[in-house]
Amino acid sequence: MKKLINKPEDVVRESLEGLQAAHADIIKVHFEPHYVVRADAPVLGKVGVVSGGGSGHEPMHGGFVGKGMLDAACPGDIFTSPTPDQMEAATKAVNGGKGVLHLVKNYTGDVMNFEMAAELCQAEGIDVQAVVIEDDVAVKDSLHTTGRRGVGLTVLTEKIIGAAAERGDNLQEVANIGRACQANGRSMGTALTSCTVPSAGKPTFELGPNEIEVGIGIHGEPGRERMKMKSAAEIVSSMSDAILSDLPFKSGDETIVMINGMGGTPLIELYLLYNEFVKVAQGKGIKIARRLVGNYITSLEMQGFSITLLRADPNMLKLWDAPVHTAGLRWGI
Amino acid sequence: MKKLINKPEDVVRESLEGLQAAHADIIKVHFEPHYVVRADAPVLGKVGVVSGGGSGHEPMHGGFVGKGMLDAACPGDIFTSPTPDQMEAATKAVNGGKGVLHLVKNYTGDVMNFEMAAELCQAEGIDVQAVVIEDDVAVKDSLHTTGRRGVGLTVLTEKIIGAAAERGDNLQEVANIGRACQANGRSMGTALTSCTVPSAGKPTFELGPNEIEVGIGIHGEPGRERMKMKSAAEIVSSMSDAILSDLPFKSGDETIVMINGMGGTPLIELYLLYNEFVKVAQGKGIKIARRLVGNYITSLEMQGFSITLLRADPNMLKLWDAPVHTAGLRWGI
Amino acid sequence: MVTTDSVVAWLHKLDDIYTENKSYLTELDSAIGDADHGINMARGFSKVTEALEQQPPKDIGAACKTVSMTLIKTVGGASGPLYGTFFLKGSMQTVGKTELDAPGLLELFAAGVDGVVARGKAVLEDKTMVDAWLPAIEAMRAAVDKGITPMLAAGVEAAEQGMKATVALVARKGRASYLGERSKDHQDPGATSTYLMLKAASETLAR
Amino acid sequence: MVTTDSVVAWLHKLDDIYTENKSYLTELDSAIGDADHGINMARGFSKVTEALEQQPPKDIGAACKTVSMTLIKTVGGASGPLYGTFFLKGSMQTVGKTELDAPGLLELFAAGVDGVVARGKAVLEDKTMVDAWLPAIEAMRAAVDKGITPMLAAGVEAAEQGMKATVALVARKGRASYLGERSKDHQDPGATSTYLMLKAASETLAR
Ligand SMILES: Nc1ncnc2c1ncn2[C@@H]1O[C@H](COP(=O)(O)OP(=O)(O)O)[C@@H](O)[C@H]1O
Ligand SMILES: Nc1ncnc2c1ncn2[C@@H]1O[C@H](COP(=O)(O)OP(=O)(O)O)[C@@H](O)[C@H]1O
Ligand SMILES: [Mg+2]
Ligand SMILES: [Mg+2]
Ligand SMILES: [Mg+2]
Ligand SMILES: [Mg+2]
Repeated sequence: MKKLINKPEDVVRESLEGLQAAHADIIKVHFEPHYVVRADAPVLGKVGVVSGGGSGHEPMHGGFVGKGMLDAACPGDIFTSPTPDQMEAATKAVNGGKGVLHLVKNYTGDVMNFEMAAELCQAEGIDVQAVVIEDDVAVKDSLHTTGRRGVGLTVLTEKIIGAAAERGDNLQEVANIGRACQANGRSMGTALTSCTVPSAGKPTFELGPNEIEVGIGIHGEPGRERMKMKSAAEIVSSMSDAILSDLPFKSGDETIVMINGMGGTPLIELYLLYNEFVKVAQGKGIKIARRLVGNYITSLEMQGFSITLLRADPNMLKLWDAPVHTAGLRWGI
Repeated sequence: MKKLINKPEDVVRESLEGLQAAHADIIKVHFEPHYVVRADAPVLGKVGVVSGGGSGHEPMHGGFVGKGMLDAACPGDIFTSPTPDQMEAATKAVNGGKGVLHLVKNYTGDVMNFEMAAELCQAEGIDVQAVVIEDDVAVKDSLHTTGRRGVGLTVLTEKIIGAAAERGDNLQEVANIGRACQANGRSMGTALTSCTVPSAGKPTFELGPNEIEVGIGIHGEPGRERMKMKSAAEIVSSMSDAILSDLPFKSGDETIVMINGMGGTPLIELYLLYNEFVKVAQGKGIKIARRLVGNYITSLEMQGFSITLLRADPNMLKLWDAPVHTAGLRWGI
Repeated sequence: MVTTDSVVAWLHKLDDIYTENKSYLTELDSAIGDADHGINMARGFSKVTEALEQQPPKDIGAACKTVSMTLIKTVGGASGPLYGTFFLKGSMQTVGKTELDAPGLLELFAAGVDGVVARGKAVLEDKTMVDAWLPAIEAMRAAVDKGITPMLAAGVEAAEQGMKATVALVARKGRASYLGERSKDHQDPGATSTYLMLKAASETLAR
Repeated sequence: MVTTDSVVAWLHKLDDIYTENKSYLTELDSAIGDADHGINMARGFSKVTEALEQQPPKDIGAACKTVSMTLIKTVGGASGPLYGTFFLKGSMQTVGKTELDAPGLLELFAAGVDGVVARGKAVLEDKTMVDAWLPAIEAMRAAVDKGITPMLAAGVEAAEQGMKATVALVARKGRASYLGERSKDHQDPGATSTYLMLKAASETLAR
């Protein structure tokens, strides 16, 4: 394992120290318990938005803390849920008196830890609601199971509900918009290579020199199918089919799309993939109103990409366009 | 070779198509000859700034075209200089009557192709000057040779001279600021892995599982030394020594620093590296006035990073802070 | 009677047991999860040892509360909140108590397991730790009149059977559920750590 | 006398020669450069063939101009502007001419090489194509009175020696210069393609 780190057990803390040093104008990092919080938190009279999850997906979530997006992020160990004490402390730090929304990706650990944190906060009189993101169409959904994994839609939702909170929406309204995002968004990813968790020291899985894993999870969880390498056009087309048919998206839908790199994929390929997606969308009459092309929710150095598609109503588009100032996403400010 | 592409010979064009589709609000892409140009070009009464070079370094340069930065970028084939017809067409497209500055990285091919383009443009009455960037301290400098390779300083210079042109500086003034950047900036890179040029189909070089190449060039050119993997702290410290002692930077200097990923390095590591650099800078009394941490000048999917340090006077800092709106760098707008 | 000291002995024993079984549990988790269950449990209970030494508990409720807070803060993942909740609910049954008879000990376990079910919303045959906990509680309830030692023995036996029965199941909760049918033919790591917890209890609390 | 037709024959021959020597030149470039010189030259001259077929040149100057523009637009890198400049300056010497005697042909080459030197600013022993060009021009100038065939033969021989002499040199221009001492013991690819260009000239222009 070659990594630009010191000791595996110090990666998360030292990286957070770097984040803090680089972006002291927009964020503060609190250590033990670890959380990243807006420099001006708590913003009085504003709903607080807190997200969190395992580290290794940067810029998500710490890179999305700032005006117009998250009030705080709780980074766990690499690929490991943060703990309730982090979320509780972050929630208190951003509570501006209008309640706090927790944005949670649907992994058992994340869900339960956020639930415990919410109970602790509610016991202290803070109004807390949670929105759970589960958008990965690679996982079969059924009433009897845990549901789907939360992946790329988390990024789009963080932007949109962050803007809603900034606009002054109340907790119920912000939560409703978050749930509308969940109801209208779908994602899928494909990996060309595995990543290596620093403390594990070896790749999470092995892929042959001509193999890809279609439907990969953001922690390297197995996907739908392991198949032979295909062209960008073929890969995008089959992933798009899975996404479009799931919601389903329909001709005329206005959408926000994200072509997301897993961390080790060069930007020249991501734009090429976006070009392929544009062709698919045009063929099906799907309108691309907004888009993100880049590394937003990564899996360490994994090579691969994911597609996220959100059917966006005019309100969501307006919130999308609202100013945002974070380390990982910035416009209008 | 596993890459998210269709045919190797179509990568540059198809990626540019994606860039155009994604950022139609800020840029237009012209094909044959290929160049990326500001959507509102030519801006009358403003000096035009044109950069260019081989592709494979995205977001540089196409991702830096837009208000406050480049007026146009000429993308060559992957790791290959663009040709004078591209630069000539781009120069004409951005000529707003106040002359055009060419920003050139110091590679023989780039320099000569830009020179030919400049002659063609001058023959048609367009005032053209060139600024050549050669900042890579890994290459020994001497009066008798070609000089150094142009690397990370290119990004900082594009931002600063782009802002100077936007402010209304004349051609000579913009060129002078560009040359001041060159005089005050130094860089060095280290690779953990090679990249693979699509048309070559195999890695440019081989590194053992415990080896790194210190002083790597952005096309995978050999560096100063191949050595055993070290800790992030040790690597940053020795690269910083090489950079700081070269100019030399002195205690009290105000600087802009870039910790740049080569394309395959996760952001969590880049922030950790920035944290190490902050410690080095503090130890030497170097002030970090501004910083960039991320993937700005890449080498396809190479794992590794580079450090660029620019001693910045108040004018440069003011230009750095000026609004910029490009695909790869955006603030204030 | 179970005393505060014997509860503390049980908790120290858990530190040893999870350290010994760290790679075993992690291996089970690597087949159908994310290869960290043994690491999580070992980390959590070594911190429990530290916490108990730093602030020796004055009663059983306090001991359970310390365990709960420590696990919640240091384990993370799914098992952190689950075992954390187990000890939290257990502590609420034992506030101020320095001794427990068989029904009192059963209450601790039963309240804890209710907490686990409420937290994780798993039912029998979802292939989780609940498949070890629920049969164990049932067996202990049936044996409560026989006294602490036989009650715990019955619980351990039932937990072991429940744990082994998870092999044949398809996971419907937790990380393994994303694997669907492919989760079959593997023993659930959480059910295994639950069995080990009860086994340690019978070795330290029985008298 | 060299005619427009024989110049066109030379240019077609260059297409063949660089296609044949594509991997050879690229291999040379992979040792001390970026492994594309053969690919660059082959691509450029196959486009030259296309361009000449699309618009048959009416004189030698027009032929050279077409080659120049084509190389400039399609070769890129260092060799594109260098060979492009060679033919551009050559075309300026031969505007409107349909025949060249030995001094006329020498003028074409000499003007071209002046252009290469002005463009690349390389001097002798920088380990570039100039190490083949300069001795060749000198030898041709010395033999110009003997007529076209002996003049070209002298040029080829000098170019070959110059090319071979690059092996021992340390590069001070071009991509190879970044290697410093490590550029030694390798033959320069550009000097090699220059030798091949002259060899083809002597095979097609000599009479
Ligand atoms: N909803 C649930 N209810 C009860 N137990 C669960 C639930 N989800 C997961 N588990 C248990 O947690 C165990 C995994 O724990 P661990 O590996 O520590 O957490 P994670 O899965 O977050 O990495 C599983 O083997 C299973 O027994
Ligand atoms: N400044 C220069 N003057 C003359 N010839 C040069 C100069 N720089 C490079 N060359 C020649 O160009 C050759 C390399 O050409 P090529 O590989 O096509 O371009 P690049 O180096 O840009 O990839 C070298 O072998 C050398 O002969
Ligand atoms: Mg696990
Ligand atoms: Mg886990
Ligand atoms: Mg070359
Ligand atoms: Mg080249």
